[in-house]
Amino acid sequence: MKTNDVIFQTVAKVVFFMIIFFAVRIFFAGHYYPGGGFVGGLLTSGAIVLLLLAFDMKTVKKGLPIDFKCLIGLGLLFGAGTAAGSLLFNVPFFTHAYDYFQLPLFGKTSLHTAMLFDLGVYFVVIGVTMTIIQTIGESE
Amino acid sequence: MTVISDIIIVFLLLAGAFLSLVAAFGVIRLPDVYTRNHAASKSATLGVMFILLGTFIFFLAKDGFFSSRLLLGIAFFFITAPVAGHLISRAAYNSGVKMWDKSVRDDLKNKK
Amino acid sequence: MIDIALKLSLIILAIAMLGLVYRLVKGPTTPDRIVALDAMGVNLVSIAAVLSMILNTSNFLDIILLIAILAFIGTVAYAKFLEKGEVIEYDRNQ
Amino acid sequence: MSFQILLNVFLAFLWMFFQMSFSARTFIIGYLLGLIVMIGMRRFFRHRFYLHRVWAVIYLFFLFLFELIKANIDVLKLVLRPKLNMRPGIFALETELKSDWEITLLSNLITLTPGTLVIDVSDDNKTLYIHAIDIGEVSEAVDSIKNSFEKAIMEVSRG
Amino acid sequence: MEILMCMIAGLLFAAAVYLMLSKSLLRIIIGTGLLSHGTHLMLLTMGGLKTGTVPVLGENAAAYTDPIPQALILTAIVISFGVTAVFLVIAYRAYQELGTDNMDQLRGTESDD
Amino acid sequence: MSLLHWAILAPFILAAFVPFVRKKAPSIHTGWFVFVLPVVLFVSFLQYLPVTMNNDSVSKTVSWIPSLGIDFTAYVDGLSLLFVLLITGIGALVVLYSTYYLSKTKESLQHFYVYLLMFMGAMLGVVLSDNVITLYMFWELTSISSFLLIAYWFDRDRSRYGAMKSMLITVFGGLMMLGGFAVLSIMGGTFSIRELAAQAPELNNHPLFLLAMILILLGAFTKSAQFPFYIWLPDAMEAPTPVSAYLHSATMVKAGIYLVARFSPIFAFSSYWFWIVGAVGLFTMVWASFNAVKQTDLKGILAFSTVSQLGLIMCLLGVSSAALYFDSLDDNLYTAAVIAAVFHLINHATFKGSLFMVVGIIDHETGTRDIRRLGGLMSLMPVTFTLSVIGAFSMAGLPPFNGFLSKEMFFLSMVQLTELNLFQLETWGMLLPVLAWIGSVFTFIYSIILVFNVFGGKFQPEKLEKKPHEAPAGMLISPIVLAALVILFGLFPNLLSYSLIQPAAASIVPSIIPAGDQLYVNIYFWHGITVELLMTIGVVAVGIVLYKFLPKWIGLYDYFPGKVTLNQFYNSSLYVAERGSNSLTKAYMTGFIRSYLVYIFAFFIAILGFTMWAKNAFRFDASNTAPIGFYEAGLLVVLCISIVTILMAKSRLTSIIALGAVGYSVSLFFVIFRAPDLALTQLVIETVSTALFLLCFYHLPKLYRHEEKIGFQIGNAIIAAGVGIIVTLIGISAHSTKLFSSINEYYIENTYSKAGGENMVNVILVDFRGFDTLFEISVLSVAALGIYGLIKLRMEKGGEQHENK
Amino acid sequence: MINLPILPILIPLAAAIVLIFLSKSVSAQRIVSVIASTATVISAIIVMAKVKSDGIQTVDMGSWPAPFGITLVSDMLSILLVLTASVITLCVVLYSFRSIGSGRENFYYYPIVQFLLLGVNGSFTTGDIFNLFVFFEIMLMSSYVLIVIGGTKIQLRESIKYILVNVISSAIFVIAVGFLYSVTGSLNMAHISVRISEIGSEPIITVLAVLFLIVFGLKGAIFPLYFWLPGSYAAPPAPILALFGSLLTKVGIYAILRTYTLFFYHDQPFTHDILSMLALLTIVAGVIGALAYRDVKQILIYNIIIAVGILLFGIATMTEESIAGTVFYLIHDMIIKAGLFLLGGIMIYIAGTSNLNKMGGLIRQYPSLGWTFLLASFALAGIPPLSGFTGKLLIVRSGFAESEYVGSIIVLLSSLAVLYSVINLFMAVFWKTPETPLPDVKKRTGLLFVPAAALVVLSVLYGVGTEAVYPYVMQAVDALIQPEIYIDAVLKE
Repeated sequence: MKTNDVIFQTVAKVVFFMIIFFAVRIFFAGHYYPGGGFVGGLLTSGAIVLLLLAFDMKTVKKGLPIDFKCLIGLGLLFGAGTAAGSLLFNVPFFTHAYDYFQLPLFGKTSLHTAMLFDLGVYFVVIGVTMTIIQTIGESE
Repeated sequence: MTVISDIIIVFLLLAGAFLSLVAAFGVIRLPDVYTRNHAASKSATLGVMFILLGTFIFFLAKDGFFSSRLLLGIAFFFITAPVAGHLISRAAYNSGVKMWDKSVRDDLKNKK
Repeated sequence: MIDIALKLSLIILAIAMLGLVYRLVKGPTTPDRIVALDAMGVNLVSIAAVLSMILNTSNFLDIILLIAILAFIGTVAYAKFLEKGEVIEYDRNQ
Repeated sequence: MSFQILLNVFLAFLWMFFQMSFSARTFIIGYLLGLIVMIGMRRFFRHRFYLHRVWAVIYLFFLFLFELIKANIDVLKLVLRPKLNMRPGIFALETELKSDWEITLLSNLITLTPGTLVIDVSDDNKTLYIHAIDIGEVSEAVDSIKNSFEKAIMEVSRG
Repeated sequence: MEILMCMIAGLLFAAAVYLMLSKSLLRIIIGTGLLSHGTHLMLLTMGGLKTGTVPVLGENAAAYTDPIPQALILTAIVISFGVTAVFLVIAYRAYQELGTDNMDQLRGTESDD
Repeated sequence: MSLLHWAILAPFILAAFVPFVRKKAPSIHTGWFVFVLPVVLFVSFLQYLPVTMNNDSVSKTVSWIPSLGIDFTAYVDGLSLLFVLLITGIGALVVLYSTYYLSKTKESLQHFYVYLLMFMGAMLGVVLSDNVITLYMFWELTSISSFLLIAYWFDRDRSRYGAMKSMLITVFGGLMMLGGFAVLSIMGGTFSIRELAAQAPELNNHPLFLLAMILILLGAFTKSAQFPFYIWLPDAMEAPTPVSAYLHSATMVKAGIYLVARFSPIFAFSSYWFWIVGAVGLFTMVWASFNAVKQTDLKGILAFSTVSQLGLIMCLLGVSSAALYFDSLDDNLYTAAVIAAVFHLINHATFKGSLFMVVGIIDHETGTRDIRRLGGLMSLMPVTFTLSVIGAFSMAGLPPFNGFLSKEMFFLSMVQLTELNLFQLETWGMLLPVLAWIGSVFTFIYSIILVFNVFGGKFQPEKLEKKPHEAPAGMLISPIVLAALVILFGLFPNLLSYSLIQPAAASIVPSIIPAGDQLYVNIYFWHGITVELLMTIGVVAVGIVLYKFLPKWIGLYDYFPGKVTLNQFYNSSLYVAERGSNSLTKAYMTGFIRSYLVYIFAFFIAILGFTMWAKNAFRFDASNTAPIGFYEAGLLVVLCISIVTILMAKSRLTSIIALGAVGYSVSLFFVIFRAPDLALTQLVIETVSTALFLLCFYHLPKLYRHEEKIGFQIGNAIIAAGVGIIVTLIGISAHSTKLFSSINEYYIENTYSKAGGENMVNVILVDFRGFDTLFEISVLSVAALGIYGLIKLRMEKGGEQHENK
Repeated sequence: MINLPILPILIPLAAAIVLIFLSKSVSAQRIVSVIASTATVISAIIVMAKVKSDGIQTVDMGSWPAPFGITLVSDMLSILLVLTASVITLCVVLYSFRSIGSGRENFYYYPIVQFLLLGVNGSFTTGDIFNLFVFFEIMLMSSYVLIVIGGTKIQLRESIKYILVNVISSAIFVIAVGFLYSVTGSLNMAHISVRISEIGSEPIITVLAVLFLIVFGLKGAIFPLYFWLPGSYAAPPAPILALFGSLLTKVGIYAILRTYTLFFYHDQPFTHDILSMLALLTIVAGVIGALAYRDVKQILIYNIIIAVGILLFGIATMTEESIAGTVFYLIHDMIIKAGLFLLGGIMIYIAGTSNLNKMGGLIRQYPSLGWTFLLASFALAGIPPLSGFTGKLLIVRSGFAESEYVGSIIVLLSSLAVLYSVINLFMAVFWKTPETPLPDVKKRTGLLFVPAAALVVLSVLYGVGTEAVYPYVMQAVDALIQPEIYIDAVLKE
């Protein structure tokens, strides 16, 4: 049945950004605080799900034209690529490297290849959850 | 300073907890889903906001830790709680849950 | 003082939780359960906050927001499920 | 309004360049300075100055908070009263508010205030259906909502 | 506490097994969910409980809780989530195709096809 | 690779070319190409005669798997050479015969000759191998080629039945033999027969000796169709007649004889050997000859007669072990048994080969082999008749054919045994000659039947499918050659004595021959009036009488109920095996997942419970545990309530919500037990899972409990409780036996300094054990892709299902 | 290159990732799959050569020293199995081109096959018990998907059982790892071995050994735990079945072999008695099943169980010779099972049914198929010089040497049953006159036949060339019999 979801939709737009920001924070904090790519990814897809709930599949697809299955591939590519990067340096697979850099605006920041790996996890998780949800949603 | 903050924290905590209890009590006691929803969406929300505020002050006072996440949490509740209540009631109504038999009026029945 | 208050509020919250569980189990209608569940989510946030004070660590603060988010999404999803029978519509204008 | 905020931000950056410092602190100082300058120049803007609206928001917020607490006390009373003597019901409320934002805000506020809970919105966004826990004085309730919330919101959005 | 947790894990296992032995597909899947909860709790217990603070550095603590079981559980949680998802979808499709969620009607011996 | 190896491999190599030849030259009978090979081999192996006559041997080795002591050692001594000559000689004749027997247009000759060559090579391999493993390899290959040959006309049910039967029984024997070889090699530490034989005295005292012997004898008995394994041989007669002549009378079935002979040096000291081999052989002989009489199919008669004759040889080989107890060679009467065995082996090959070919001719010319339909062919097929008389009389043991000589020697050995004080012969000894005599009487009878029921009596052309006439000359060549040999060996037995029999016998009983000495074999036609001659006369007399009154007593066979025959046993055991396992399988492979789970969990409970009990593994040590706080207690209550709710729930939504409650309680446990990452993850995952549950189960029907009976539920509950208790007990024990400190110290120390992080769990996940995580997300990816495919791809509605029916 | 052992895992992973992106183009997927599988085979060969010359190769993931990080250990056993698995996968991929159907090809069949290979190779290679779990899971997850992909009724029905059983086994696996961690405080298998040997035989270790036996036994389909297998394996089409039949159960067996030689060897009288008893029961159960059905798939599937029993018996005997036999037989069985299932798939494809009673007479139109199948059948039954023989001989011999007479004879007799079942199958499919005459038009099976026949040829070569394989196998056995070799290589002490 058709309902007027104006309240929900309006709020969802706001909350979406809140969740996304929170997710990104959780993702970046992973190495130092609880969190990480996995939870971050799940939260991000949670945000997308919220949009899906408030609107519908068609609208969201138009707004976010991403093939989530390719996102899975991309994530795996990040993950495996980061790990395989060590092959180039002839150090054991999965050897991470990190250093501290002075960056404008951010200040002293550690850049860590593990972060790239975590990014892979993040993408995969988004891809996986969204693929599942979309597929089931479309199955009607 | 610590004493004052302690008092504030204790107050907020207990008030929050009490409100939550009231909400729960309301949810148990009130007769139909709409009225229960009143209890849940108001008291529980305020209760949790009190407690979060207390926590915020707790960490601020103890560690000097300014937890933006707590503030964010409060804001989040502020925004979402009424929407959740609204959606639940609407869902209940649309799925045909009857109102309490002492209810007196239903304008929604003849919705355009 | 704070310790006592913390424990006390935890107990109160736990009692509130049990009350909600009663409503959850009892029903009688599904929306009643959803109301209870929503309230439980909110309550859970309170409990997590109190617990993080008891454990005296800020590491759980993320969880608080997380629970809030999830509870909201969950409630919304349940409500929508109840109302429309499906959680995600393909095209709502049909 | 957005123009004003942008201008303010621009001023803040300008300040940062002058100061050759790119920290958040400098930005805030720049912003405040810009604000002061803009207050001084406010009559040159075609619209009302945006700080006015900020004030309206703050007002709304406190109104809201106040109502919220009141609502809780009401619920408290209701729940703790040994006998349930209340007359719940759903009534319709015509609103003058138009945009999605406004309606959302209004219904959120209504939901958080004493004894009322928005159940549905009509398809043309003109009528809110509100469940009241004690429907005794509907007209009173409608009036109070119209007077306090709707006005406050209009203050924010239309200003 | 550890002893108690072992018992709880055992209880979860028992409940899971009981559900799995029933005839309704949904109960079976719920059983697998309980099973994974049981394993995770058991794994956590095996690392020892509450022997230190949260395994995040900078908490000025003398001892930390064993982080290894936590990492293992995390992996296990994710994996069991994947399995549950696949299982659910298969159940859903099976119901669509076969028209029942009663395991008795889902028997089908090897020879008939 | 020596010439010997090439000789063994030559048939295989030629076999590879046969299909090619068949294709390229369809107008020439493929048999002619094949014929060359056995002839060449026969001639070339004749060159070894001087060597073996000197009691020397030749051995050449090619390594195959030297690391395991498995080498391809070709070894020629008297015994092998005898067999090689038989194989190639008869082989040549059979191939020659087959060129006339099998039509080059109608039959798929390429298959026939490939199989035949395969067999020939395999048989050469068996008799020339010194290594038991290669011997076994060729042994099985003979079984396989026999299988293929029997099933040559595979359209016929009986062919396939016979093929399977022969295969099963002979492979069974082969496998047992392999076991025996394995045991022998454990005892002797080598796979080489000669090296094993050299250690014979030590092996005799080994505890595994008897096992090895029995296992190896099983191989020999099955191959040589001894009682009770003979049943495959009559059914093997479904093969084309040349095959029957070659494999199933002259060569393959003699592989068992060869094996017994070959292993005599190792085993023959044992009284078990004497009794088992002797008794089985003798009994087989009597039993088979008795059964042969009632057969109506000519090839059936020949099959049983083959069994019987094989029994005879087997018996001789068995009793020959008595000879080993006498040191001096000169007055050792018991070597006669060995010599008789070898001699009869040759004789049997000649007369039985010719008889098979004769039967083949009859079959070919009349279209039937049923003696009830045949008769009076004497005048129509005179040559064939003559040949069959020669063969049959030799078989019956009548002079002047070679069968007479060996039969006499057989009687002689049997009679001599009664005088022996060995192996408890004093009690049972008398049975031997008596049984031997009875067997011979029946042998005589069926031989007579073979000749006179076919060629004598009344000609019944109406029962025949075609008009019989004498066979073409080419077809007669082979039987004539064999018949000639029958007479030749009968008249001049000593042609063979020095060249073949003596070296072969010497290889069987090497231990009684002193170094530098030789076994002397001299076979006389006339011994004077001896016991054995009297026995022969008795055989003839009684035999003729019985033959005359055959219709009077043939009813005797009806007293042997058909149901208890060995064939019935074979059939019904196969039937039982298939049916029984089918119904057994149906009984436990119910298709109910519940049954499988019950088996699994029952096993889980039983074996772990047993282990815990047997090893006394339960430990309880509460000293190192954390105290129980009150929030934990509260949480536990919530958890338990939720679990109970799930168990009791009647609606699916309730169960799903309760499951969610369990999940959230678990995540609160994670909070309490200081695992923030886990708590975060668990919370999110729980929510997503719950959402998935709802998504999927919207489409499912209401949860109803399918009228589960109370007994069903109690059973489930007991199993469930068992599993829970076991898990708990092991958990407590494992926790109470923390024997080592954990490796986690390293992580705690290095998280910041080496991995540049602070959240240990996350650092472990992405760095220390990031490898796990990489594959964990792969698991997720597979799941997602799978779900996508699962929902989108519906094969049964579209095409694409050729394989999924 | 110090990262060699990772290659047989990394290449399939990389291929799978690429294939995910290529889901739209079937032909590109095929090309990439073949290239990747070939590359995997080549890399495995390179690693094997390296292991042969330099001994066990290890890689400490992330440069974290051995007991702390995850260590990949390519000893000879691992790499031999990896090589075999890769070769089989290559053949199956080739076979799939014409048999799997474009539906499945479009829906991620190829990447999932690569994931499966990755899981299998990883399970063979890893030196960390929890990592083993992860690899098991990826293998299982791929198998869940493969078993159900296509979504036919029987697939759906059977996959539920399959998943349920495996979920249980995974759960037990996790808690078993937890218990082991609690007792020994380590996850690295070599390290666990060191620690266990310090305390000798502790009762709880025995209990854990049995627990792990259940876990791996569920995967490997040993006696009371195999019931799920026949039904589940019958569901998917032939190439997938070939992968399952040849790889999945063998991973379970490998895990038993590894754990029972590396660290659960302190209470042999108890554990190995249980093992050998279960082994024999498994054989008997397999034989009963193989005799019971008149269905191509079922007969072959029950033969898997028989082989599992034989392998388990070899492990239970636990002498150098029996372990050598087990390794020989393990590799043989992987190859020949894959070949047989592929051949069986062709037969089913031609006949349109897998019911023996409805088949027949194929030999006239498809002689090479028939003879190849017969050859494979003999290899399966262990007729020398084909591949099954050496392993079986060694197992039987060591069984006799260890006074396991009954067991050895059962193993021997099982060959007979195997032979009977497959020859029966052969006769019914190829020789028997079919009830309905076959159509005159011959179906094109060339592309299907080549990979299947290649496997059979490989098996023959493996049997005849036992001597060439022998030093490799013995190197594998050395590391199994003397855990110190393995431990030293991993912990580098």
